Amino acid sequence: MTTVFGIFLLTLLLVTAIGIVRAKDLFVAVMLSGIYSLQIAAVFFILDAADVALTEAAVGAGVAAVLMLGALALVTREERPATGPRRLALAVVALTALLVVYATFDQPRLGDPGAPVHQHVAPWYLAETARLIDVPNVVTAILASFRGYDTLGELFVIFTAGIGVMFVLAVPRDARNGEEPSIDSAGLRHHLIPRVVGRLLVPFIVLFGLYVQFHGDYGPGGGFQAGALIATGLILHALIEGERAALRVVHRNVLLGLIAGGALLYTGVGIAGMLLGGRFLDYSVLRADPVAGQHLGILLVELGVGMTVTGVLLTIFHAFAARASVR
Amino acid sequence: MSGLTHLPILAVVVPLLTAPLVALLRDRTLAWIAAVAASLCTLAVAITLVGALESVEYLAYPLGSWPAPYGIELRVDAFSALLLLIVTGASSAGLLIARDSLVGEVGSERQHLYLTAWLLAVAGLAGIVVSGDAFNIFVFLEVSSLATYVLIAGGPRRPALTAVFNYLIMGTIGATFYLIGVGLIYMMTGTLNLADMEQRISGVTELKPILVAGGFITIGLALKAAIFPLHAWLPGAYTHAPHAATVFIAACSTKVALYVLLRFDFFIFQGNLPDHEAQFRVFALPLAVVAMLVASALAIFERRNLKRMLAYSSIAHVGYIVFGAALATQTGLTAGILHMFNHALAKGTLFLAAASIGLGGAAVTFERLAGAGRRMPITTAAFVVGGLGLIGIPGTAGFVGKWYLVVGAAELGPAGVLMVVPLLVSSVLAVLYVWRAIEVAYFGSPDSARSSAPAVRAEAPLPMLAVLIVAAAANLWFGFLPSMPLTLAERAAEVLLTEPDQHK
Amino acid sequence: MIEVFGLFNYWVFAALLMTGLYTVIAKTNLVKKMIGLAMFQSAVFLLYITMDKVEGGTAPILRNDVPGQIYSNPLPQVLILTAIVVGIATLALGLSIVVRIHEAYGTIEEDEAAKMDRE
Amino acid sequence: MSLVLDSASFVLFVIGGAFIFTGGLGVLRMPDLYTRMHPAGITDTTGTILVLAGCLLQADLGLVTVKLAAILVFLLLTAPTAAYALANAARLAGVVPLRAAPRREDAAR
Repeated sequence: MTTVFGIFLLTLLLVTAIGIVRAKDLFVAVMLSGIYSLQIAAVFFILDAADVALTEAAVGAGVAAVLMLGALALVTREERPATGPRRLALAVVALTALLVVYATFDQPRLGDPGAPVHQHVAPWYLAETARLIDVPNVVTAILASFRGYDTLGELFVIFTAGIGVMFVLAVPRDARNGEEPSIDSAGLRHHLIPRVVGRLLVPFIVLFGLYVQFHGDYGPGGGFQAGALIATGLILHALIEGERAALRVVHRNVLLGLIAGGALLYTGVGIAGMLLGGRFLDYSVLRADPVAGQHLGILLVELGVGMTVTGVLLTIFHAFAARASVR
Repeated sequence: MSGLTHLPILAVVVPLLTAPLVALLRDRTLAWIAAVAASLCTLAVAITLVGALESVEYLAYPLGSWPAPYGIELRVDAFSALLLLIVTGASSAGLLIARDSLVGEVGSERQHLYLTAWLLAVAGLAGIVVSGDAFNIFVFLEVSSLATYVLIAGGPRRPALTAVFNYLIMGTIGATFYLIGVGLIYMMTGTLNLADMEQRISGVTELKPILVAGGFITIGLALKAAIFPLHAWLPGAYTHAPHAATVFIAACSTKVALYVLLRFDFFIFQGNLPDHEAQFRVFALPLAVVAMLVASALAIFERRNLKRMLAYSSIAHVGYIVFGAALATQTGLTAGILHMFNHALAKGTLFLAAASIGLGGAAVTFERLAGAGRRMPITTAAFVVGGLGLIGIPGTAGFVGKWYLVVGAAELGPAGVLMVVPLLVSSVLAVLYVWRAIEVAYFGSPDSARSSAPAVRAEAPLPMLAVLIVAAAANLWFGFLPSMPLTLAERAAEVLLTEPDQHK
Repeated sequence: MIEVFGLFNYWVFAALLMTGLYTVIAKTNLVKKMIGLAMFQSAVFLLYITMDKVEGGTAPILRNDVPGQIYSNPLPQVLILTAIVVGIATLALGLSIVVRIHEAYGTIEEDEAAKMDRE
Repeated sequence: MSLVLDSASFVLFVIGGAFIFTGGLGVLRMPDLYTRMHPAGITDTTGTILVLAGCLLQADLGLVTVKLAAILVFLLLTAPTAAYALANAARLAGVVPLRAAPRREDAAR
C-alpha cells in the first residue's frame, strides 16, 4: 500500500517539476515549487525520515516560498520567452542522465536491509545511542553530538547566508531603474479577517516552534526546524502588522545579536569541551556524568542553532521587505 | 603537548569564532584589527602544524572524542598543511592590505560584514583542508563558497553581480555533483570517513556506482577548480571582485578544490578502481594541455583589463597543476603540488601589485597601468618579480615548479618528452603577456595621464607596500631555497600514491 | 512490488535531477534558474533519503516498549538536514543577488544583462 | 464497540472522500475563479474535517487525539481566511466575476 502511495507521490512530483519548468509566470512557478516541496516532504515521510520531512515542509514550502515571493515583489514577474542554450542544456542533461541511470543498476533496491548503508556505521548509532547519549531520537543524537561538527558547519552556512544577504542588500537602492515597489509597508492592517485570524495564530506558531525546539530529543525536531517555525510565525506577524511595526517589536540589533549569539553559543560549547580537558565539541566533560553532559551539550547547541536560524531568516525577510518599501 | 593536540581544530575555530564577533563590531578599524589578528593567528597555527608534521605522518583529531568512522575526524598530513599555509598566508596578505584597498570599493558602513564573510571564507577553506570526512568537506565547501560569493559581490561595478551569479550557479552545481558522488560512495560502502572509505571501497564488488561517483566528484570539483572547459565563471569573478579579495581568492580557492579532487582521486580511487592511473591520465592530460595553451592565448588577447588577463593566466596554471597530477608519478605529483604553492605566491604578488595600481576602487585597466613604472617604481618592480615567477624564470619560485614538471614529464619516456613541448609553448606565451604588461607599465603613456597627471611618485600606502615587498621577496626566497614547500610536496605526493593496504 | 519498483525512487531522482539541471542551463531568467537550482538540490535529498529506508522499519526514534523494532538508517537523514540548510542558504543569497542585478540592469534575463556588460 | 467505531469512521472516510472528489471535479469544471473557489472550499473544509473526524475515531484516546483535534481547529481557522484572502486579492487585481461582465464579451464580438 505504501509502495503504491509512494509511486503515486513520486509521479506527481515529476508532473509538478515539469509544470515548474514550463510555467511562464514566475509567480505560478514559485507557488508550484512550494507544492513540490510539500510533495517531496510527504515522500520523505513515507520513507521514515520524519525529521527531514518536517524540515523540508517548513523550509521548502514556508521559508523558501516567502523568500521567493519577497524577491519577486522586487523584480519582473513574467519570464521572457526563452532563448537560452537549449541544445547545450539537452546535451549536458542527457550525458548526466546516462551516468546516473548507469549507476542505478548496481544499486541496492529500496528498503533492502542487506544494503551496505545499513551495515557499517548506522547500526552502531542505533545500538550505542541509548547507552552513550540516552535520547530517543537517534537523528538528534547524531546531528548534535556524533556529527556535531557538521552541524556547526551548517550553522555557519546559514550564518554566512545571513551576513551575505545583509551585505548585498545594504547598498542604497539605485534610483535609475527604481520601479514603484509593490509591497504595501502598512501590511494587511486594513484587511480585517486575515488580521484577526493571523494575530490569533502567531502565538501558537511560536509556541509550536518552542515545542519543536525543546522536544527535539524525543520526537522529530530540533533547533533548525524550530528556528524556521518561529521565524515563519514572526514573518506572518510582519506581514499582518507591516514591516516597520514588526521591526519595532524585534529590532534589527536584536536580530544581529541572535545571529551572532547563536553562533558564539555553539562554538563556545565546543571550546568549553576543550578547556575542560576533552576535545572540541566533547560534551561528556561538561558535567561529572558523561550522559548528563551530553544532554546539556545537546540542549545548548540546539538552542544556538535555533537562535541563529531564527535571526538569519528574519533578517533576510526584512532585508527583502525593506528594499521594497524604500522609495 | 595538550596545545599541540588541539592544533588541527584551532585552524578552523579561530576564524570561525572571530567571525560573529567581527559582525557585532560596528567600527571599521576595530573589525579590521580583529580580522587581521584572527587571520595571523591561523597562519601561526598553520606554521606550527608544518613544524609538528616533521616527526609524524599525520595528526588526527576526533571531534567530540567519538572514535573515527562514527564521529568526524580531522586529519592533517603534509598535503593539508601545505594548503593550509597557502590559505592562511593569502588571507593574511589580503586582509593586511584590505583596510587601504577596500576604500572606494566597499562602503565603510558595511565593511564589518565584508570582513565577517572574509573570515568565514578562511574558516571554510581551512575546514576543507583539515577535514578527514567526505560529508564534512561538503559542509565546509559550502561555507567557503557562500562566503566567497559575498566577497566577490562586494565589487564596486555592476558586472560583479552577474559574475557572482554565474559563479554561484556553477559553484552550487559543482558542490551538488560532489554531494551526489559522496552519496553514491556512501551507498556502497556505508561510511563517510575518508580513511575508512579507502579501506572499504576495495571490498565493493559492483563497481558501477563507484565509477559514476568518481565521475560526479571529478566533474563537480573540476567546476570549482576551474579546470579548463569548466572555467567560465573564473575570469569575471576575479576581474570584478574588490582588489584585496582577488588576492585572497585567486591565491587559494581553486587550489583547495584541486586539493579535494586530488585527495579523492588518489586517496580513494587510486588502487581501488582498475586502471585508475591510465584513465586519469587519458582524461586529464589533454585537458591540462589545452588549458595551458588556450588560456595563455586568451590572456594574450585580453587587452583591456589587467586583472582579467591574470585570471586567464590562472586558468592556464590550473592546467599546469593538473598536468603534474595527471602524470600520476611521484615526481609529477610533487611538481603539481609544489606548483600550487608557487603559483599562489606569484599570483598573489601580481594581484597585490594590481591592488596598489587600482587603489581607490578603480578598474585595473591597461590604461591605468600605463606609466606605473614611473609613478610607483616599487610596486612595478614587485609586479615584475611576480611576472617572472609566472613565466618560470630561474631564481623565482615559479621556476622550481616548472622544472619539476618538465622532469616529471621527461621521466615517462619518449611520449613524455613530447609532452614537454606544450609546457614550453605555454611558457613562451606567458612571456608574451607578462612582457606586454611590463612594457605598458614602464613605457606606456596614457592619453589622459599625459595631460593631467605628471609622473609624480605615487606609491601605495606603506602597509600595502610592505606586504607587497614581503610577497615579492618570498617569490625570490623560495626560488633559491625551495626546500620547505618541496619537502611538503614530496611527502604529500607520497601520501597520495601509497596504496591503501600499505598505510597500516 | 518491491522487486519491480525497487529502483523507481532512483529513477525519479534522476529525472528530477535532470529537470533541475535543464532549467538551470536552458533558462535565461535568473529567478527561474534559482528555482531550478533548488529543484536540482532537492533531487539529491531524494537520493539520500531513499537509501535510508529499511523494509519494515520505522523512523529512528528509539522505543523501549517495542522490542526488536527495526529502525531506518538515521545517518542519511542527518546529512540531508544539513543539505537542506545549505540549499536555503544558497537560495537566499542567490535571490538577493538577483534583486541587485534587477536594480543595476533593469532586467532579470541573463542574456540581456550580458549584452549590457559588453557594451 | 470497535466494530461500531470502525464502521462509523468508515462512513466518515467515504463521505469525506466523496466531498474531496467532488471538490476536485468542481475546480476543474467551474467556469471562473470565484465559482471555482466554492468547490475548493468544500475540499479543505467539509472533506478534510470528515476525514479527520474519521481518524479521530480510529486513534486511541491520548496525545494523538489532541493533535488531531488541534489540526481540525487550525484548519477551521485558516481555510476560510485563505479563501477570503484569495478572493480579496483577485478582486483587488481586477478579476471580474463571469456574470458581472457579460457585456464586454458582447462588445468584443
